[in-house]
Amino acid sequence: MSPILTPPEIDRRHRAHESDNGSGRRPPTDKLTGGNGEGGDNWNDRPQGRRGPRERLSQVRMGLFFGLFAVLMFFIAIVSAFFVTRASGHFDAYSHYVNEWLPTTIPSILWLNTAVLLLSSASAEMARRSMFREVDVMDEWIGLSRRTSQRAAAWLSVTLGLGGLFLVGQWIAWDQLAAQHVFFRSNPSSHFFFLITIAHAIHLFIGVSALIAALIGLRRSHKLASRQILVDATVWYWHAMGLLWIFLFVLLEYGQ
Amino acid sequence: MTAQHSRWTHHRTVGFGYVAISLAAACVGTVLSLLMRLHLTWPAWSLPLHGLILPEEYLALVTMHGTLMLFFVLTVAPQSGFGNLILPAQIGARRMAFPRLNAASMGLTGLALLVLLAAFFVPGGSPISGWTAYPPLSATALAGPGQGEGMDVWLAAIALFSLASTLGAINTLTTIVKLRGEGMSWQRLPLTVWGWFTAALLSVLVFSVLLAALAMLFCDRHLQSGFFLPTGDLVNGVLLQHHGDGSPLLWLHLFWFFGHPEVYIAILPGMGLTSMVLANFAHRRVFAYRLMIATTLLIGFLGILVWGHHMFVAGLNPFAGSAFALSSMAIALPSSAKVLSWLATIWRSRPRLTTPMLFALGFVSLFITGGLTGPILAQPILDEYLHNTFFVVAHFHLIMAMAGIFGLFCATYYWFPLLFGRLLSEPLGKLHFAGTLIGAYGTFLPMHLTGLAGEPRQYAQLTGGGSGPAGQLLQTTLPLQHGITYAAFFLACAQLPFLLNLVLTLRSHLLATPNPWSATTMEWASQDFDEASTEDKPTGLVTYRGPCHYSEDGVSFLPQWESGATSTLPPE
Amino acid sequence: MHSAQAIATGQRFWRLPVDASAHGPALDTHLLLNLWIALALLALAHLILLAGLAFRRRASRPVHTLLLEYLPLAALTLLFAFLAARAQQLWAAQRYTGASLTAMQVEVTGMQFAWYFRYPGADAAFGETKPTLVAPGEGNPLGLDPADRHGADDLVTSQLVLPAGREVDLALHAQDVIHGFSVPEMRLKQNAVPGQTAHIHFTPTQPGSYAILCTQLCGLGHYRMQATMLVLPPAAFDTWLQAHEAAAGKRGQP
Amino acid sequence: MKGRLRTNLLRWVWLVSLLLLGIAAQSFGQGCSQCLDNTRATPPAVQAAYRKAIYLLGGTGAALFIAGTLFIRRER
Repeated sequence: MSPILTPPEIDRRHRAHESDNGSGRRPPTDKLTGGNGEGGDNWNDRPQGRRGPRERLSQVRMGLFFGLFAVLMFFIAIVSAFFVTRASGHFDAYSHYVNEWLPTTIPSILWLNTAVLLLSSASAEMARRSMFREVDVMDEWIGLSRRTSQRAAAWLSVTLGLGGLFLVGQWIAWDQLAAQHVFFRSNPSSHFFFLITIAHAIHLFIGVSALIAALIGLRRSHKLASRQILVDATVWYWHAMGLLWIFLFVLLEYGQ
Repeated sequence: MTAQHSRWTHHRTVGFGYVAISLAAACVGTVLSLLMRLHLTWPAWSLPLHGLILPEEYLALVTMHGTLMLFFVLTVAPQSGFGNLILPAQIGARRMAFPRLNAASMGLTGLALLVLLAAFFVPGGSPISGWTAYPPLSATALAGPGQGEGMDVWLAAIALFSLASTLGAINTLTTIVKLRGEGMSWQRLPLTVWGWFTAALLSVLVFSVLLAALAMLFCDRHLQSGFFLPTGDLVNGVLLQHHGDGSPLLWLHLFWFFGHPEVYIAILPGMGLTSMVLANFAHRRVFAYRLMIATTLLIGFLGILVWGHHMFVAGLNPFAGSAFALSSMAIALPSSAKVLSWLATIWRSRPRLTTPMLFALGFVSLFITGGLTGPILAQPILDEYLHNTFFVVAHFHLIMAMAGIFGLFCATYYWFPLLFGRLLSEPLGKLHFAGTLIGAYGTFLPMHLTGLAGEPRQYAQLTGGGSGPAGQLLQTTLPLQHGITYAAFFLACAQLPFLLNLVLTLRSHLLATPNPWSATTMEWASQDFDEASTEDKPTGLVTYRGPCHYSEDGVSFLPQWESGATSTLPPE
Repeated sequence: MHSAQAIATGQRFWRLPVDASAHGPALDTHLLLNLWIALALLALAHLILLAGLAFRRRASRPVHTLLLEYLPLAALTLLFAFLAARAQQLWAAQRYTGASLTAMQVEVTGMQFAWYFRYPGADAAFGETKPTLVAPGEGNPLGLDPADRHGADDLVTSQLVLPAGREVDLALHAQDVIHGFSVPEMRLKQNAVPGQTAHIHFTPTQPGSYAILCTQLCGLGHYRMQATMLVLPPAAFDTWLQAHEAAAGKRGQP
Repeated sequence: MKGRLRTNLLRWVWLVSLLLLGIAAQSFGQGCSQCLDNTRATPPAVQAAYRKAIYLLGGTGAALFIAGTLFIRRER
């Protein structure tokens, strides 16, 4: 084989173990720093720009945002089908162009639901912010108090309540429509109304589950960073679902 | 996340899981295709323990072959399989961003495969509407056997698969964006990583569109909606009862919005790997490296905007056809740029013709051959003649299926020493390469001719259609079809040396040297820090430069992980 | 081997089918041009590939990005642009405008697994069809409405008979699932999608009988969904049409 | 380095868009205001809806693709 510029094997082996080769020649470099109980805590070993507990947070956020891309595309696909179906019709026996689309009357409770969802987003944001308030974080880090988590838990419970209220409100809306004999299968417009609201409700249900998980996590997890991540990711997801709902609501209210 | 990861969420375990899934799917899919060839050539041949292959059974074979190969082999193996096995090490990381999510999406993919295979055993058998599942054929159980429960099972399997792929792609993207090791700036990423990145980005964007379409099709099937069904549709003497003036065209749009990027998801990782392997064995930097990054992204980007070229004769507005034709033609340019760069990379480089290099060269050859018919099919007026003929079958099998498989074999031979510490046998590998190349060309080149003769695809039988002009037209290609069947069997048999090679090598005790190919990318440094370890510690590796640093004479090289003067090497 | 025999006996399976339509020759020319270009590029690329491998002496690394990458790329761009432009011209000529008003009107209906063709009869108007009236067993596969007087003289056949040299405007329908209407010898293909009408127009030039195939997977009988297109000299066509319309008219009268 | 990639990318975008424009202009010179044939039975409103849907779907996809590639550039 060709001569290579790589240093000989022994050198590489040596360097790989130089952090702790037991000879006492070097001080151990993987001493515990940090304090939030993260694994592999020696941030000096980490590449520039990714030292510290925020690294995992930003990873999770990034993953979440890519996931939200997918969620957005899911709804965009349905909405583009919505536009096409709204315009489509057929020629009847007398060569008249018939469009079966009968705009679904949006139950007025949806306005209330929207307000509830906005409120829940605000309370979620309060929870998120309280997880990152510096003074409290320091306190909790040192072990003086668990104030951040207590505050966040309170706000998250409010969010959970409001989120549940929203889902109940959606249920009432479907119920009201059913009372008017508007079902999924009634009309092209109602297909879309139910498809969109139910798909959104499923996504919101995932959000509710995440809230519950976050609440459990706040109680159970010993690591501040993990609790921050849980709350942060849940809240960003919650915001995104709120924003998505406003878009869908406007579409259903004014776009039919 | 703890310092100690479970073996089950280790990226290599997950990667091997994905590879196992696609290997199983590939075996089943190959058997199905051989049955199709047998039936097409000898319609009177009866399958042992089963009997004659009925037309609907032939279509079930078509559907399952397409679904298995496209979803579970060409999407899973390069992207999820080798992506998980190699990607973290190649960017200087020890793990994927979300190991547990990763294991979960692998499990979901496996579940999807099991659900799909269950379609063989439900009443009515597996669906017969092809992997594209155009409604109304796919929207009602009345349309034929297999369109009842078989179709429902298919929908469930593909929905699971979409979910799993989206989750897997999120993981890949986050890993590439966030977990790159120190010094691994985005220009230093190997082209393989760019391929995985672009493919993952496409997956995130399009699989959810497929999921939405599947949900709507499910509503059409069971909830009497009419998203894809027109008014007054009479199937099998029964007027479909549903509300709304939907249109099958809507499904075509949504499906191909997914379907076209899907083929790029299948092939982009292969393109990236080919670039790196060619450079590695030619001992040269990939020619016009940054242009290669740009073209990878551009192919992905344009891939989102060309779906209409599957619909030129499907009832699309002819202007839309023109627009899609132009965007499709535009893809020929970045693809040509890639081919030019590959040719320039190996030009007079006296490369080492090892098995992975041969498969990479085969990839280039197949990519050229299959790719050149792409612009032909992108012209609506020619597609009017060639649409849904064997010409199209030849085109996509060469460029996507065969090139994709060559990419996979290249990956297997190239990374085998990294994964198992042993080199696959070279003589057997070369035999495998020669057989596969001859088989691939022998099978799919003649299909161009039968396509030009006007023979449509997805026909359960080419004879017995009567003595009219249609029957005569179909029969003219029969001699060629015989040849194709022999070649297909030859192609399948050509895989035996590979299996033998795997068994012999895994049983041998000859260990490979740490970097047997003199590679420059980061994954080969990883043997220093015990890649198989489940401990979540930083690798301690630093990337000092881009990949493929070789001296002018190609004798010496400088891997990415070595500090050291680059001054002996020419500037990039 | 059969293929070897076929080549030896000179069976011309690699030829395009007969070209019997007015727009066909231009399409064929363009297709062949494309195929030759593709073949030439294929040969060229493989030649470069193999030559690059065959040289025993290593050359210094190619550095002229402009020369090696952008120049060929510019040439290819021009080539592809030319092909695309030419294809657009042909496509536009065929599809952007409708059939002339004097074109013969024929309605084509695809259903699992047959093609039916309907001529409007003497009144030049198609009668209404209703899906509820469809009864293939009773000789009414299209569901012609007997109450519609336009439909009384409509002629429904299972063979598409056309005069040579006259433009034809086909209105494609599908009753159940998507079908693909394809006549290789006419260089014609268009899907018939249920719920919508697709028009396609062409002029057959050579008398003869040609294959009509279904090219969109439509169910288990897809492979046998075939019909015949019979192109007759104008005089023979007139005789055929009159004879059949007379028969259809008799049937239509109560 | 970054600059050169950007120049390369830009050059590509220009090349492709020029090509597209050139050919599109060519095809629109064919007197295509009728668009009669295949779409005779499809009312303009439906065609417009399809167009809108295509723009929406393709546009969102393309925008998100670009956003995704920007992520990787933003991170170091």
